Amino acid sequence: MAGLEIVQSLINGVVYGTLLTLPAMGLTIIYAVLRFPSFAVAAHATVGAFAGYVANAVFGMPLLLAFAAGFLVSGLVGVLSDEAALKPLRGRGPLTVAIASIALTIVLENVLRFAFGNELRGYDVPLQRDWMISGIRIGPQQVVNLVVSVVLMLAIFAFFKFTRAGKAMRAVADNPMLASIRGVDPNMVRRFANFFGMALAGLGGMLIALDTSVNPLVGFRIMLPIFAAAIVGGMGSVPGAVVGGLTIGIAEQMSLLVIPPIYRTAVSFGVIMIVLTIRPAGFFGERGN
Amino acid sequence: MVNYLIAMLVTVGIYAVLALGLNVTWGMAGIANLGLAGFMAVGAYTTALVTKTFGFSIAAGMCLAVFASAALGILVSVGTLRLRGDYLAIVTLGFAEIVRLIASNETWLTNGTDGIAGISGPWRGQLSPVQFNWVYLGVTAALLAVSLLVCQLLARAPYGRVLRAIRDDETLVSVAGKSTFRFKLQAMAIGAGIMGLGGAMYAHYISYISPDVFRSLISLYIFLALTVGGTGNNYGALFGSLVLIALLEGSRFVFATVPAINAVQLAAAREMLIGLGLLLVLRFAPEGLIPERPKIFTRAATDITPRN
Amino acid sequence: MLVSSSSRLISRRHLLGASVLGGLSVAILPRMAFAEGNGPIPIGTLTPLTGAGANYGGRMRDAVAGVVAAVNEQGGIIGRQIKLISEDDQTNPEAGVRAARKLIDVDRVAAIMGVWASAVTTAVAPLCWESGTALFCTSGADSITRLPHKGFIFRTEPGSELQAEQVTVFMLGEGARRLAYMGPQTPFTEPSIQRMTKVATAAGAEVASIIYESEKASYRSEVDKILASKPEFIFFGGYAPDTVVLVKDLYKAGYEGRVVGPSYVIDAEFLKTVPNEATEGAYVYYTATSNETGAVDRIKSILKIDQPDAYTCQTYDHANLALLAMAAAKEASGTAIRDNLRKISQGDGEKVGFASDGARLLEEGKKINYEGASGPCDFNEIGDVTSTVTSFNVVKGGELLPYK
Amino acid sequence: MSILAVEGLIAGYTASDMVLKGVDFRVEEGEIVGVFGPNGAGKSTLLKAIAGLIKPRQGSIRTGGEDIGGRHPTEIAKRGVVFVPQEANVFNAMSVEENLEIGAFLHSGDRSRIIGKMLSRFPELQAKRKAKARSLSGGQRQVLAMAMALIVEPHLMLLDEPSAGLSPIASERLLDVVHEINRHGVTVVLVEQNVRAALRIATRGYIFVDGRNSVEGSAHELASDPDVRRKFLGH
Repeated sequence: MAGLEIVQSLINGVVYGTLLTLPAMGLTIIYAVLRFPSFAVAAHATVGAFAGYVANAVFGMPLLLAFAAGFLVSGLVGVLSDEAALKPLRGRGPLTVAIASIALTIVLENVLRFAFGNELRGYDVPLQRDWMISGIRIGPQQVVNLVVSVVLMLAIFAFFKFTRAGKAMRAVADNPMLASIRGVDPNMVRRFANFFGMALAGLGGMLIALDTSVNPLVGFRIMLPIFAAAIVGGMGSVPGAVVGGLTIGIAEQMSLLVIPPIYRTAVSFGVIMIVLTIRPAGFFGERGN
Repeated sequence: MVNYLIAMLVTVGIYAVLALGLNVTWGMAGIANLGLAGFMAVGAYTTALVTKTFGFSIAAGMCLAVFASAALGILVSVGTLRLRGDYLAIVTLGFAEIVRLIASNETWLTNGTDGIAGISGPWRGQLSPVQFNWVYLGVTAALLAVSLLVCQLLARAPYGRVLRAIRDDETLVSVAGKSTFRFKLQAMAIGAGIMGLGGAMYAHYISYISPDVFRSLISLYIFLALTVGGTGNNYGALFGSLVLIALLEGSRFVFATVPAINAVQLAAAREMLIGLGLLLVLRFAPEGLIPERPKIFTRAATDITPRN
Repeated sequence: MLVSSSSRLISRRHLLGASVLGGLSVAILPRMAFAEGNGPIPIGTLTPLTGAGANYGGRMRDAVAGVVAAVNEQGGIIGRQIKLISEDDQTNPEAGVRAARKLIDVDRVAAIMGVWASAVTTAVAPLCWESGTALFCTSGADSITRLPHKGFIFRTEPGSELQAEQVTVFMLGEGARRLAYMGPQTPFTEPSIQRMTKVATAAGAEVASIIYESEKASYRSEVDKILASKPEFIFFGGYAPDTVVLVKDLYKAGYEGRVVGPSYVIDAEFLKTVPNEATEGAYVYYTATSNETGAVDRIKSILKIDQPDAYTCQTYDHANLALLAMAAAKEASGTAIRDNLRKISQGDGEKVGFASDGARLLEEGKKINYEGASGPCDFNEIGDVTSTVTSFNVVKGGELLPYK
Repeated sequence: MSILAVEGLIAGYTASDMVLKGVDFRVEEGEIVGVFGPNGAGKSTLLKAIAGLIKPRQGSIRTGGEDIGGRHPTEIAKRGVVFVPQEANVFNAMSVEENLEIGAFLHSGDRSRIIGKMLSRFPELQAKRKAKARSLSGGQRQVLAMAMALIVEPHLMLLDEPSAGLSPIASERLLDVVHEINRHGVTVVLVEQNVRAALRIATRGYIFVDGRNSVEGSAHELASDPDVRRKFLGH
């Protein structure tokens, strides 16, 4: 029985962790190219959740189309808000931009509040019971989440490895000055990274809203854990975001076997401290101090 | 009305002390400490507990608050200062959340989410509320002056120059044979101590503290105040706090005249304004309204990326 | 460029500082004029419009605004119009105190209404009792009315321990023997669990409980942990945003037992948010909602909603109680409210559910007894409402149907 | 017409501090022009200004009759003027082959063919084509940096101290590579500390002092100028 409990808790961790991976991938892609931790991923997760809600519950689109809407809208908002608010601050140090991204988050959250109010909303999709497989339960939606995360991770990995645009992004991440004199326009690449990163955050926000509800604070439910995930995996590394997300997810859920649930956030930060003590740049981080 | 203005001036004073603490860590030493709410909480809880439970005087409580926060600052630093700046920012943000969780859940010590009510204030019993407000304005002014003095001495001393040098180019300083770690550790201790003082001042003024006071929003407000005023400049911390409160409070009056949108939209618009305010200052007055000092190269020269 | 512009920065700074302060005083001064005297009577709301409690505060404030508009239309109270000033407490005591200062010292409101979070109520309470402002709250912490508040606090949320007891009795009465409590850490969490355990143990039943961390995206392991005790009935002690997640996670985990939660959690909005299959059969308890005097109908027409939640009902009552107490005193002040509230809220007078109706009767020299949307609104000596849980609904197909 | 003509160039990193205080500089088709001078004289700054990394305050930078001063680096690269910085001149986290692919980013033709050609031209890169650039030796890294720049078939290559930090043998070899590149029809501007070695391959040279070009002459003239000999050649 105790063994089963541990396995179940591990699975819960994987399930929760997959919720974190998409926004964490978004965060890490933006970090890789723009070199600052964007707190605005939380707000863009919320933007995605609302965009999906409007598509699904207002316009009656099926969930798959709603996902596309969440992805596109949050990506576009990501590009526009970056151009307007953060781009002029580049070159003033990553922390200044990071703090500006917190301010941007407040602005976006309140734009949504202004437009939609504080009510809780839900998608027009039925809930499914979990499957029971020899005493272990797994949720269909969560399996979909996991598959989506892994497929997207592989797709992103392949994109970076094999496509021209992906290599251009890596080049800018590696050395923006050299990239610009070799004909890769860093601004285009930054825009693209912003679009893609915030779109992933928006998609993640939709998945979270499926499990929770749509409201102006939905992105904040995962803000600290996704940062924890990205750091543990190594900021800037896409596989790192996935491994980090799963690590944080598993640690938070399994910790409930031994400590009271009120300290889940503390567990995330305990994990960060342990991982960074052993590997100062996280599991897959390339740059040290 | 006068009473309200005094109360807001006291709030400005408390914010200014917090901003001075932040200026030591972030402004002078460049440590990205987003854990302000946590240090403030420790200061507030320390003085609340020792004055209420053990009958310490308010002065003793405040001193202990400073020491407790400073000690915690050292403890946090030992674990985190070697981290990269951006990692440090997130870890300290998490630290503040953990302090709030402990304050919420360790009921035996902190009275949990009920919070601690009835914290004493200087001569509160003997004075009318208005008189108390005046007295506390005096107390705040005095404590602010002391903090400002300490910070000014710190900034002018060779020590302050080392801190700024660490901020501007840490490698250079460590090459010069100084232990940057020790300097940063001290800056964290001093900064955290001042933040703890701010928390203690808050506790004795409002007379009630609870974990919800110490959400990360307050850290952001103080960052906003310092940035607006001028990061690195002690007077900037003071002036920025004044502007922040004028913005936070003034927006109530301005928005009250806006017709045709509902209360939630008004509240949303007010918060939007705060966020926009920070963005605009960062954009158009990057050195704050009172710049630290005219800088010629330090930042621009290290930025070799082409103009966008 | 940086050097040459420093003088410009200074002048810009002066300009900005001057304009901020100047704008502030220009905005403040004209409103001082009608704070006292025979102008409109100022009353205030301090509800959460942003932050964790935000999904309640908007409607709470609108309920008060609706009462004020309706009363003004019927000629106001004691010959004066009512002016409502609304502030946002951001669900944060620090912001709440600043907002309350402004309401008390600048607007000179007679009453502050709709304070929701216990921490905000406790933080602003001293300002209210020191300045003689009546404070109406919907907060759950039982410690609030035990503050030395000199009679200025009125709490319309029934005592949480008593609620827990009555809900426990209900669950036991439904035949459940293994009960569970799931809630975040709030001032009333531990007292509720203790009371629940006491009542259940006396009846030979068992109680399992989990205190979870608020604002998480998933509670799968918390749910597993509580399900390990094989509960037959689960009592939700948290607020709507977290309970939505819990209900969904319980459904996914295959939980077939029953659940019960307060009407401010499982309301029409909640039922729209969560798919019907997960809420089917959920029980909802009400604290003495009564439509005897037409109060609930009035809220429905003010806010254009079918099922007002408990907090909205309570703030509707806050406004009516405050206005009636001032009408009874023929004086607009917090002290008048404190000293006259019980004269209009309880006793054997004529039952009324709306301030203007009551004010007319008072003018005719009749005694009244306000019976509001959230119940009879009778208060004990420390300002606690004496009403308790009176009815239960059950959810069928996403609709709330009367149960007991 | 000169392949590059710089006139009266004033430029710097910040508004208040002009590193280049009025530079006149000319490069003819097919030359290797050496740029020498003490540290801080503005040699690298000149190359960055030509490459578009620094905006000129005053003066003109012309190539093929067109003023390119202040243009975006990418546009300048498209006009066949390529810059190889002294440091951080390869993409460390990418493989040799991927570096060359980024080099070919602007190339409109068959990229894999031109990359293949480049790899066969530099066998030391061929052997390490899958290795990450950060694992290369100093000399190999410089070769990669130049190969990356050559891939777009430029007219003019600006080299900033390619031999810095290399052993004397490696640095000789590298300058041979530069010479070889020049013989394939690429005009070269070469900033060098090692004046003696540079003069071996250069056709002409400039000596910079304090943000201005002070001495100009053919490689032979410079090598025989007593002042230059004393200051830069050690006798």
